[in-house]
Amino acid sequence: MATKLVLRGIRKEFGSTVAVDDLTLSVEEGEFLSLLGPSGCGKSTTLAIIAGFEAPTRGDVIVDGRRINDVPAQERGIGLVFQDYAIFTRMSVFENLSFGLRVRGLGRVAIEERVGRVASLLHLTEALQRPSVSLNMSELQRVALGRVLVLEPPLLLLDEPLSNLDAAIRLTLRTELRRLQQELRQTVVYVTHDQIEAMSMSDRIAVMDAGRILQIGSPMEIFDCPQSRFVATFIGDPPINILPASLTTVGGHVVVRHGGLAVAFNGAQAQAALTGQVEMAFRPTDVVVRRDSSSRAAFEMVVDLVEPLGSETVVHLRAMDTAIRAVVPPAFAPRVGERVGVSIPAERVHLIDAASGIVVR
Amino acid sequence: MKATVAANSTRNVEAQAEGIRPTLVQHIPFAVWLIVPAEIVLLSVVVFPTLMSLWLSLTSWTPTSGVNWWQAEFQWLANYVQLLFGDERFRAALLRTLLIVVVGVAAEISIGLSLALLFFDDFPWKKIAISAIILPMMIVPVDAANAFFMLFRDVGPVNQLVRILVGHPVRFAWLSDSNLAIVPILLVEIWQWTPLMFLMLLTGLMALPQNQLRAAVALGASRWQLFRRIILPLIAPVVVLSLVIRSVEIFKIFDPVYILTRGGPGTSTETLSMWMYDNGFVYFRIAYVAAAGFLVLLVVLAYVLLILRPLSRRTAAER
Amino acid sequence: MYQSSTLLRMLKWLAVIAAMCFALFPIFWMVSTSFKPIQEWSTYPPVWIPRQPTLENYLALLNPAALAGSHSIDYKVAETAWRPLLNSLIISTSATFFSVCFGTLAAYGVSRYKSGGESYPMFVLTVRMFPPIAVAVPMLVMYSFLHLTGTYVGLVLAYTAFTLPLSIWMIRSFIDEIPREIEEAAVVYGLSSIRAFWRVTFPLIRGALVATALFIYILNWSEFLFALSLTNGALTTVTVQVSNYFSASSGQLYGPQAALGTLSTIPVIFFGYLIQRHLVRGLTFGAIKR
Amino acid sequence: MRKESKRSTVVPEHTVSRGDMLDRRTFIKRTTKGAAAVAASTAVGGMPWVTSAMAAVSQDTPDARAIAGAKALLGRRQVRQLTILEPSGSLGDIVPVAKEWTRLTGVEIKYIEVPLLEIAQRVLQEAVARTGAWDLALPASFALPDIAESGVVVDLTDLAQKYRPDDGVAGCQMLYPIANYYKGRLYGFGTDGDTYMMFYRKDLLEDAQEQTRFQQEHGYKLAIPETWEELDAQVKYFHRPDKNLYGGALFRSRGFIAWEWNIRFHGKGRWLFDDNMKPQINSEAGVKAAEEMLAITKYLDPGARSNGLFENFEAYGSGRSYCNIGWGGSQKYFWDPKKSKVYGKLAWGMAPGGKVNGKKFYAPYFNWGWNYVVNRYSRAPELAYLFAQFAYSPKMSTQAVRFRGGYFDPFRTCHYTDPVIREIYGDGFLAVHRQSMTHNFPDLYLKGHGEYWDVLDANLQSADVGKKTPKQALDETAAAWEKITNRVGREKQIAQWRFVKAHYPPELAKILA
Amino acid sequence: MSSTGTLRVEGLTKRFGRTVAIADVSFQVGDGELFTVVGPTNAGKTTTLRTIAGLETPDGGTVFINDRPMNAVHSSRRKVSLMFQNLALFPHLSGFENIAFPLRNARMRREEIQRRVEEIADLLRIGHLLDRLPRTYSGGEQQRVALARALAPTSEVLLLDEPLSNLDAHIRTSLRAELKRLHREFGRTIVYVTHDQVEAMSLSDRIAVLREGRMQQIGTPEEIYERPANRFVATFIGSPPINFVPAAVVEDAGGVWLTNAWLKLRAPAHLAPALRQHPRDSVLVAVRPEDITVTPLATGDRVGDLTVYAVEPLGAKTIVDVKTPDGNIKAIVRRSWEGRPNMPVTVGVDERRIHVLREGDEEFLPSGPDRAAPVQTTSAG
Repeated sequence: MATKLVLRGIRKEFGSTVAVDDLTLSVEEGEFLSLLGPSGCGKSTTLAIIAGFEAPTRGDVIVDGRRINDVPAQERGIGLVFQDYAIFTRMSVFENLSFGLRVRGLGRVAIEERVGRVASLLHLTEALQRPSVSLNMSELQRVALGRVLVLEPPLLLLDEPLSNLDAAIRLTLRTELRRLQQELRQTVVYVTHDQIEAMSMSDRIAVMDAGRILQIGSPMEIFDCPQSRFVATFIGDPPINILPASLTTVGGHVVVRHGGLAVAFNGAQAQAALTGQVEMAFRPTDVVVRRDSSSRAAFEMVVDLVEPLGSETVVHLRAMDTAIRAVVPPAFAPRVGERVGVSIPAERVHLIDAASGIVVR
Repeated sequence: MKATVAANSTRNVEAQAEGIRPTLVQHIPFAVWLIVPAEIVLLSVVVFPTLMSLWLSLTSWTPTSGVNWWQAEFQWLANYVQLLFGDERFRAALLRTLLIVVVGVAAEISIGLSLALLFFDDFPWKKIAISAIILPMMIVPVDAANAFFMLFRDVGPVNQLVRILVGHPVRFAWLSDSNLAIVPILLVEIWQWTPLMFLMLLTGLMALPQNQLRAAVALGASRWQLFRRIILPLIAPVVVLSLVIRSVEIFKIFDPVYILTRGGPGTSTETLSMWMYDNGFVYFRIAYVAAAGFLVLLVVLAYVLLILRPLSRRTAAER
Repeated sequence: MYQSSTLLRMLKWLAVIAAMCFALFPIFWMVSTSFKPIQEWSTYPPVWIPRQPTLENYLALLNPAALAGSHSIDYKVAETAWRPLLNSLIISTSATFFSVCFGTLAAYGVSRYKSGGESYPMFVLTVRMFPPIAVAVPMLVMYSFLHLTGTYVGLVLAYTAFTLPLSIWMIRSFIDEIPREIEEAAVVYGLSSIRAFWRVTFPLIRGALVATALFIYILNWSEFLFALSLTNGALTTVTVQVSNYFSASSGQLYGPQAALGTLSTIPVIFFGYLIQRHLVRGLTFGAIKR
Repeated sequence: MRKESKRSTVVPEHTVSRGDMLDRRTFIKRTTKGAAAVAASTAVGGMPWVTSAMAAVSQDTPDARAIAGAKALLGRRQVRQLTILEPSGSLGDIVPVAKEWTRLTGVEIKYIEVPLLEIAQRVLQEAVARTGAWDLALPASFALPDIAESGVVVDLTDLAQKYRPDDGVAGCQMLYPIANYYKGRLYGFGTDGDTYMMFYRKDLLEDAQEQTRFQQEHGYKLAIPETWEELDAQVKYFHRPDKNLYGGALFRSRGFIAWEWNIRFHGKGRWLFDDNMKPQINSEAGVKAAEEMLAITKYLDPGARSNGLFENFEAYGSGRSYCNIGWGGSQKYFWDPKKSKVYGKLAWGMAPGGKVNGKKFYAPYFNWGWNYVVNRYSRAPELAYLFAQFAYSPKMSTQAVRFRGGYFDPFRTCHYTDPVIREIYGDGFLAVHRQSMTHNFPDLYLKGHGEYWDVLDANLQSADVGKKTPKQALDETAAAWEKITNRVGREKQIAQWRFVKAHYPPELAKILA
Repeated sequence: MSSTGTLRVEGLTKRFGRTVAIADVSFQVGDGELFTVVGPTNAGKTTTLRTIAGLETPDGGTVFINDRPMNAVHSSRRKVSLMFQNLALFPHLSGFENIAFPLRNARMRREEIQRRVEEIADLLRIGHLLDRLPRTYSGGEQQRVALARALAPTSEVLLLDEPLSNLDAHIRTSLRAELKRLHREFGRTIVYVTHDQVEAMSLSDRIAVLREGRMQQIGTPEEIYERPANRFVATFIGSPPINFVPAAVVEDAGGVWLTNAWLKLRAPAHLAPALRQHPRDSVLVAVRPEDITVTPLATGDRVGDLTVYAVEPLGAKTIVDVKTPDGNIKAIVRRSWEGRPNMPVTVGVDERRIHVLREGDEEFLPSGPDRAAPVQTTSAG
């Protein structure tokens, strides 16, 4: 039932602007792959190309080894869920769910049976006869999904399906959606700009920017080993700290320094990065903050701002012109103006080539 | 009565300017104040003559009788009775007008919709084609009717075109054959106002939620299914609106009839307005025409409400 | 959204071309006739493109003196087309001005304050439903008392009244599109309600008002019935002048008539294209939610 | 040829011409500025254009009196302008007169032009509108009863007594004055001799071959038809559409069709109403007239059902029909070699009649004409009257009729001798026209004429296009006429009907039943 | 340079037709305080704000600014600034004119306006936007200009309606911090409306939680998070939301226990007295995700038969959905936590940090003062 999707050298131009640039990607059977990127990065265009609403300027769309560039959208049989759900507003829930079956001319009994199954899967059985305009956001989302699932599509494309939902529901549906995919073992391409969604749901994430895929990998790969400044910044909340830094070699060690903040690597590790301007990048969650600021390894910083978030607290720290964010447990309860000691484990620091934005370590 | 409210509201506006927050009750007059100028115009130009018409419709007044209208002989509903039960020509004009409304509006909307669907997709020179197609609605109706008069004369180009099509000379008497004369009249209306329908419906189509259409396509809908099940229900409000706007206007159809046939041959193209013009301005049976005017208003109102009812019901449901 | 086959594309093209021909042919005929000498007005078979194009028809309208010596048209008209053109200009412009001014105020009231109640817009619309001809005679009576027959004021008043409903409906749909919060922001930041409208809402709908004005202008410019019945000949508008070259039963002077038709259409088309975009927005009266 | 003296006897007593001297004296007595009047008359007499036959018989002519009167009035009042509501196409006839008037009095003439068939409505609208926007109007003669009844125009009888429009017109009698009166009062000055004329193609009519063939087919000579039966036979005979020749260009269009039927009906020897105003139109004679009329529709010019006046001119002027019906205005077009291909190829006849008691007779018909009327709401009714009298006067009306592009036709005896007019119309035509003018029967001058006629017209057209049988059409018309009569007031209508009947040419009146 | 003021709202009620938007809402905002009104959609937050601004006329209650009743004062005279959710920038005015708009209406001198606008623009780093029209701005830029317009006048109360909604996550995070810093520098009195509890928590001096027009709780972020007044507040604040686990109250020699098929907790000291009054009652135990530990089976103390439902790595931490016989519960675990769906696990709960309510109740059982703070560590990771 699941399908393998391959995109090969896809390029899409709108007039003089290039929306998608030489995009090659393969989605394995039963895989949940996220296209993650900021708005305008070309991820929705890619989706439209897969669905058949846009013809690629160049390149092939291949499903299970078959090139489908010339297959019209209505014959591709690809399930597509839109960001705005695109529920047929003039129809009831049942009519929405059964639409795909009705246009295929299925019998009433078969339709009712299949719709019934999907409705119960998505907890929509009670709502079947309601007009779609009366639904709330989460119901709409489920109808949009059900409308597609009822056709048992081998390939499911989801375009920001959670972005219109309230935080709490989003959290629940995130889990449900992933669960459902794992049960149905469907191949899913999921488009989102929300890195938390991508992280939490995907088998693999393809991070896109300006029409190109910058990195593909499992969520933890992407999180731990970003290959570029863009990926590093885009993933993680609060965002990664990036500081311009200087490199000095002290004995067998390379020391990366920004103001008073220094991290020492052993030479081999930093070999590649010895030339040019570099930046050091580390996640707020990797910053070690101590009340005791006199520790040898710690750099003394002042608490500038405290943002309690409940389960954790974000503190903004400052020393001279150095400003970083750190995440501390709520019980740490720092106060503004307090002096703290800060250290960063070397293995948690990435070095970025300032000119190219490529992560060199 | 509304004028006095207006005076209050002016004070209210000053009160607002002084920074005193008006209460809800004080708020209403400001609202009324805004519609006062429009009301004055409507009251003076429309409402007075309407009331006078109402009075006249209950009398037997005619300006050629030499009696002042307010002294006219009161005769209750005699005019209405006569219109409804004794005037074959009026009834025929009413039915004919209804026919023109139904045929004209149906043609305008269906052609307009077809064209709009045709223009839904992009193609080269689309803008120019649109400009050409909407040109007729900008022609002064009297000029349009004149142009059609020229076209449909029996020595006119339409017969010439038919001749080219059928291969031998024809002399359809478009304007003087009682069976044909309605054709040019309908055609002017259709020619002139289909562009408006086209434009409204095209705008409607363009404003449709694109993703619903895409969703339907992705779910496998064919062109026809897409149109029938998705597009049509979605643009229904625009269609109904077009329907109402055009119907109301066609009900009053006058210029083309006046110019093309003056209601002839015989009375075979006499519409309500033409009938009223003849009775009012030729026979000067003004009281009688006034009564007819009210009957027509009732018919139009009933028609409009009938059409609008499902729409407003749905809007209510959506709220 | 769908890919079309070549055949289908060709059919579509044919349909578009057919529609264009249907739309343009009568206009072509009018313009063509306006350049025909009298001999070609109504010969059979008809003359499609004037064989001897002439400006006589236009001269007959605008400057008959220049025709002296030419016998092609020995038809004299009581007045040149200048006066009717000027009359139409004055009347249409003033009526449009008032219609849009009063319409804006009323539309603002309806949109923001529900002025006149929920059914007020519908009530206003019934004005458009009443056959104008049925009120024409009472209006004539009223006008004769007020000495308004055949005056600019009389026609301007009538036109204003009968276009007001459309003004109100169109402008209302424009105002509805402006977020209420923008006005409220102006109020919060120190303006009275009226000044908030004037300083903030008005500049925002200015373009739309121009569009409405031009649409109303077209209606006024094309109006025939009131111009015919409320002036009693004392004031001739373009439409009446056009019909003066004509009467279904007495024959007509096709050439000058077509020439005046062409002349009177040009400004409308010119304005029409200026406002095309706004026009459709207004004409949907907000039925299309965006 | 004349019976004009006889005809004029039917005109109410007080309008009949009196002795010149007496009138002149009265006039001078009544006028405060007699000297000025005389001076004005002299000036007129001295004008170079006064060349017509009847010119300057006396200085005391109607036009001179009008000018003198106007000057007298102008001395007291500041009216510098008169406005005429005129039917489109008549301007050319009015302008020469108006220019002269302006030259003599200093009063400018302005015009309001309205479509030909709508002038009566516009005049009637004034009854409601009361604008005073125009001082004079030129409605069709048949609309005068309605217009007079509405009170919108001034009863000119007293003014006429004061200014004596018919004094000093010796040798230039008005041939058809009855349309100036309604119920014995003067309301307007006729200014157009609109008698219905027949046009035949002389080249075909006198063609020897055709003559022989026709004689063979019909057993009688091919000549100007005297009855409709003969005319119909010729129409059918000459109808050769394959050779681009049609039997006739007679009207079958709205506003015209009833006229032809009316002549045919008279040709059957019946009055439109009996003495109680009961319509006789749906009698056997009426139905027969309609049937005969509709039977030849298919032999007519293909545009017959839609041709208006000018289209008819073009159609017949192109030479594609054998015969035509029309007025002097038609002749002006056909007799213009620049426009018409039938110039020089025409023969004319009076409108055919019928055969009653074995005796054939013509039924010439006066069916249109324009009358100057004075607006009651005018600011200067008397001045307006004076202009009307001026324009109606022998001298000025000759000027008007002379205009080739207009449709004012001869209506005074002296018009027929004017060289310019003879040049324009041709002597052949004028002879028949004059004859027709002196024998023609009048339109239905009743209140509600518009409505009576419109109903008849619409019904006949319906019958023509096959929507109704002639019998049905006429029955329905008769029923409608009864309603109109009842609504207007039967007694009033009977009185006027008697008046109209009294003005029928006696030889025709004798025949009608 | 800025004036500040206090705001007091007493018994505010507003109805639209038959629906009640807010009912009897009262609160007080001190001079220079940043006060947040948080709640889900239709909680009445915006209505509250609009009523304070004078754009809605209350059906009951009074708004006081600096202890002056404001009900009869027109919006334009209330000396409040309102930043609308849709920003309501004047589209036809440049950035400069937008910001200067309130100043011009206040008849400020030309040079002073110039100075003031530039000052604000500097502060918000929007100097480059001043000459441009709003439609050329990005979302974040629009937000800043709208904020600048709200900050520019010397209003006594600043009302901000969802000022950060519709922004991308990263921009929102940084603008949030910026706003907080700005507030600290200016010390203006701010009423801040949001539906995002994270924003409310991170920004506010105090938070008011509103639901369906009714006030649920007012307190500092810590109070609201640690001691939610009722079930709604507990659920609404915190992400992932608090877990509710049904249990029965059992008292034995060992003390008071909260038990069900898979969980057995000793009631903490601060709850024990209250629980003793409800022996054998069905209760719901509320546990924050961060207070749950999940351990693969066969290690640690076994509490019940549970499996992993889903694992959601978030980078620095991971959320584990555990399937229990009573529904799923979510726990936050360390990032390196290894687990797959359907894997059997056990869970542990930090019982010192639980809340309890009786089934059917909305309010939590009262707890004593000795509730433990979260475990203090030096750092995550």
